[in-house]
Amino acid sequence: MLTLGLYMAQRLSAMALAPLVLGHLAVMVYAIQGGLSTAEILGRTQGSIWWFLFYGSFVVAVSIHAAIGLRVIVHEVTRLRGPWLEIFTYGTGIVLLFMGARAVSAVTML
Amino acid sequence: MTGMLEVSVWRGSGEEGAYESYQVPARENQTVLDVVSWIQQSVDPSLTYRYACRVGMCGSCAMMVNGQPRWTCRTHVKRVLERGGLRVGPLRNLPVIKDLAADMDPFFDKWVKAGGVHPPSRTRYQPIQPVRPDDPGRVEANKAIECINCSVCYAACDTVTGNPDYLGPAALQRAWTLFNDAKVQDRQAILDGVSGAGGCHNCHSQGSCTRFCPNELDPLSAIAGLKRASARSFLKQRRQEC
Amino acid sequence: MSVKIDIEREDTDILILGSGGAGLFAALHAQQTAPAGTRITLAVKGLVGKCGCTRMVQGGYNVALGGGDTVERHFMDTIQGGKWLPNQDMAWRLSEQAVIRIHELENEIGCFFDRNPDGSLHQKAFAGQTADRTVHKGDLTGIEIISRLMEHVLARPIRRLQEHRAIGLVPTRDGASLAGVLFIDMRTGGFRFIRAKCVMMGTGGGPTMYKYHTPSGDKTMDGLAMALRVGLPLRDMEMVQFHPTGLLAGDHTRMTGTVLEEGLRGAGGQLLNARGERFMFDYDQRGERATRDVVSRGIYAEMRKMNDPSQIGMFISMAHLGPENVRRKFAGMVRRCADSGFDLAAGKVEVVPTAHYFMGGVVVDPDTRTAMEGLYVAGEDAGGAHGSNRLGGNGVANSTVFGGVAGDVMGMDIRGMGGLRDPDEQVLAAEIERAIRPLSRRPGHIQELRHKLQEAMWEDVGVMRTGAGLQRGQKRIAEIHAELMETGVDPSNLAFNLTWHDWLNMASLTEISDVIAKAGELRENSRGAHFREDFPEPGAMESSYFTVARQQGEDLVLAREEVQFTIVRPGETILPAGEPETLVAAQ
Amino acid sequence: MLKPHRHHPLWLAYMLHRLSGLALALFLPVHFHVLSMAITRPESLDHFLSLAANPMVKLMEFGLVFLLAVHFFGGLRLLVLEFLPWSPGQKSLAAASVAGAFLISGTFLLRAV
Ligand SMILES: Cc1cc2nc3c(=O)[nH]c(=O)nc-3n(C[C@H](O)[C@H](O)[C@H](O)COP(=O)(O)OP(=O)(O)OC[C@H]3O[C@@H](n4cnc5c(N)ncnc54)[C@H](O)[C@@H]3O)c2cc1C
Ligand code: HEM
Ligand code: SF4
Ligand code: F3S
Ligand code: FES
Repeated sequence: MLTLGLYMAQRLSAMALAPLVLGHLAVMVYAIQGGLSTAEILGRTQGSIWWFLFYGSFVVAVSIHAAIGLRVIVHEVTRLRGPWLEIFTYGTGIVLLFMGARAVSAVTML
Repeated sequence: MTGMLEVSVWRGSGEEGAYESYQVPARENQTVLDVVSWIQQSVDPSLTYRYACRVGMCGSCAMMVNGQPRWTCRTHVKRVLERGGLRVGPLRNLPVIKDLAADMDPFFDKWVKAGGVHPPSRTRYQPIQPVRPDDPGRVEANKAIECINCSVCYAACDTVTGNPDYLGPAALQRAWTLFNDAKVQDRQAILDGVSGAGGCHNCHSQGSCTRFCPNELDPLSAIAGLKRASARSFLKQRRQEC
Repeated sequence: MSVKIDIEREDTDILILGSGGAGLFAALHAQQTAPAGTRITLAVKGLVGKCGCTRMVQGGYNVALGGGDTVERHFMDTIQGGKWLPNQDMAWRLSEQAVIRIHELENEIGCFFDRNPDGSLHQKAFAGQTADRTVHKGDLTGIEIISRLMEHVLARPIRRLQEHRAIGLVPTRDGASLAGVLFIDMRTGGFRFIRAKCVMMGTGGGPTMYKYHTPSGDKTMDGLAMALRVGLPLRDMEMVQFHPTGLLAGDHTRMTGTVLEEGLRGAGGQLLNARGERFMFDYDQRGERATRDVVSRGIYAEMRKMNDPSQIGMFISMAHLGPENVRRKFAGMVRRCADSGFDLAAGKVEVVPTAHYFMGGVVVDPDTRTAMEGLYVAGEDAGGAHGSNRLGGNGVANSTVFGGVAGDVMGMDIRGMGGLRDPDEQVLAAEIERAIRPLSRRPGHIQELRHKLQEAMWEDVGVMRTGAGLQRGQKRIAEIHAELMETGVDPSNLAFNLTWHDWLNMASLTEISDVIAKAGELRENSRGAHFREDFPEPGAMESSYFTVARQQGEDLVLAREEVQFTIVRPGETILPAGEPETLVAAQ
Repeated sequence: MLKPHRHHPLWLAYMLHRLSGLALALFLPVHFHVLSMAITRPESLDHFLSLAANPMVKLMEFGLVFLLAVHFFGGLRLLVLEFLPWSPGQKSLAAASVAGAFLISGTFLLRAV
């Protein structure tokens, strides 16, 4: 159940995600190839404003994107609609945002 | 072709019913509609189905044939036969009235709801608007002009199944045609009409509409066009507000 | 008998039967013209806009839009095409109003018709026209017209009764006015009687009593049969138009009889007999390009000459024009044939003349009024506009023009009408009795009877007729009718019972078939679509008559009536002196 | 069994996109949770990451990256289809996205082992 606004939010967040996902994959490949340990990775990311912005925007975009995506699936599969569907959407988004924020802060802050 | 066809046909009204089997003589030139008609005329007079033009112009005769939506008056049996048999049911995604006849009202209600009615641009006392046939809008609008509102695409689309508000491919394609029609003045109204809860943005590009349209029309692309146009107008409006 | 009869009764102000060009236009115009608050109901045998023949129109819509063409020229072509039988005031109204109607279709309804490169409407010429006059949308003109009209009707507060079959016009006790219409709600099998101040009948005739026919399956002469039963006069009932090239694919398929378009012959398609020879030049110097009636008779005569039961029809062959070329130019037709298993582009396809259009109908005035107050008739149900032959492109013009006229006239007339009228309950009861007759009889094979009727009509009341044949035809029809009256339908479930409706279809078809045969016998000359081998001459134009049939008690009474040349007399023209005979460049 | 009206590439692409999106969305909270352990309980994160040497886990990781790649290319395909003036090569686009997904995840797997 998508209106134009939700649609735009989902598609724009997807567009934002595209380079971020590529970036993340690159980091992973680099990390694994280099055989970096957790501490080594964290050593590079923690305290870096750039990594904070990178993963921060990833979390924001993915929360919006996934929450709306799940909303659609839930509506079409369970026929959930009305206020409960809104609660589900915003709830999912907020939970993802919150957990994502915790992860980002863990990885990028001191 | 000789011998018998093994045909199972949905019998029942409303939600209730079951498939029943019939033996139908096979013929050289025979459409699925002929098979269904033969059953009604020769063995089971109570069988209900719908047809009118019998040449693919009215869109009354669509049914599920071996699980796929088709116009039955122009579906040659040979093309769809599976292991010597056919399974014929009422169109998906619509309420069943009886046996093979579906209630098409929801389909047409959505057609109107999607704004599928041409808003008058001039009166009958004014000259007819000149439109060049190679005008790009006209070329685009022409693509869907053969739609016979048969509901085959509507029956094929799983988004319609999951999302009862979804206007569906045919109605949205009609809106896209109007959007491109040089005679229509208020384009924005058309976009607004397809941007609500059941609007074009719910389409997942499943493409079953385009795959099954018997007239080889392409609602998938038409809907993509609506998405593109509405996204553009969305961004433009935002920019103006800023 | 276990059938319980309930009649649901309800009222409306304006009631419209049928959703072809006539019905839909009547609904829209009535809504525009009638006082606010007028209740309008549209009742139709199928789904709104999806049944009837207007949707099946391929070639297009005749309208004079300048460029040398004039309303006068359109009128003259119509009169000449109809061999001086048309009601001239109706033909004039048709030619004149088509101009407004086409503007309405484009500007208000939203139809789009094909354009010339400069953006103006494209027009072409059908056989029998002296100007490029036919407006079209590819070769699917009807889909464009009906789909657009349907949208407007669906979007308006017009009550829709779909799959409601009208079975009887019910007059008032004195028989002078119409009280309402009796229906079967096909989905439930129940009866519904609807009173209305004005009723427009646009059920579209449809000569489907012939072995080969083009119209949609829902058209079975119900309207004319109903009109006959309430005593209304029907005119030109012998005039059945055959299209020369109907697909022949066997008795067991509904594809048989469907039309292979006229343009195939126009583009150079050849008609071949079983030996592979062209034969049309034996019958007419224009060969395959002669008019519909001539080609139909040519094919029919050749079929008779061959007289080979295993090889019924003739063949249309396009391959010499280059299969690729044909495939491109006639994409729709090639695809349709391919769906039925025939290769039109490279092979040859077997064809027969096929009953296409019915010129006869209820006698009306140019305002669509009938002899019965409150009843209006438009479209193929109305007689008079075409006379003995309808020009290609005049059919849809006729239904849309007069449908609109009916809507306007009803919208005005209703202002002066009192309340709803009460029905003659005896007629109502008799109509119900008639409809449930088969339910108390032993079920039989209705399809077999239909085949018999179709054979009889094809053989004895068909393309070429004789007095003896027409009499034999009447006898056969009477026998079939009698057999039908003793054939039953299983009454256990009447909901959407197609077999019951097949029976009712047959009842209408036999009633009207009889009128066709009798009117054919009465016309002792050959005009337009009617050809008598025993009277091959057209007769003097000056003393032209048309036939009128009406039911009086048990008897069908037929008479000849003189044509009134209200606008132009035979041998004269209303075109200004010096106008060229034709504006169509010779092919 | 797949219903007959779904037997075509575009529908399959749609379902693949949906399943991958769903799986990713379900995995995401887990992923976030594991990462946030970095500050709260660093030793368990280390323990967790050391598991990564395990072939089973490798396979799962491959699956995850595969899903991401599938969804990524599927998403790009949809964005192209919806936002760019449209060309009829949709089926090849669908196929190309799956191929691309294999390519990426394959390299990932090769690099990882
Ligand atoms: C294949 C084909 C091609 C044609 N091509 C052309 C062309 O190119 N140009 C042209 O000018 N003309 C053409 N014609 C003729 C043209 O279609 C008709 O003249 C015209 O459309 C008739 O319109 P109508 O509104 O009177 O009837 P229709 O459009 O036939 O509508 C009749 C309506 O009445 C309904 N009805 C019937 N019985 C009942 C009942 N008992 N109760 C309630 N409703 C009932 C039907 O279901 C239908 O809705 C063609 C006809 C055919 C068959
Ligand atoms: C990693 C994070 C991602 C997650 C968790 C995620 C999740 C989802 C979910 C659950 C859906 C709903 C699926 C459906 O409606 O069938 C979805 C849809 C979508 N995703 Fe993603 N996605 C992610 C990344 C991306 C990326 C990177 C792109 C773009 C390149 C993208 C593009 C899309 C698009 C276009 C849709 C709409 C599909 C449709 O309407 O059918 N997604 N996503
Ligand atoms: S788009 Fe095709 S399938 Fe859909 S209603 Fe129109 S003709 Fe039928
Ligand atoms: S099948 Fe349905 S999801 Fe969209 S592309 Fe067609 S409308
Ligand atoms: S009967 Fe009209 S489309 Fe099949």
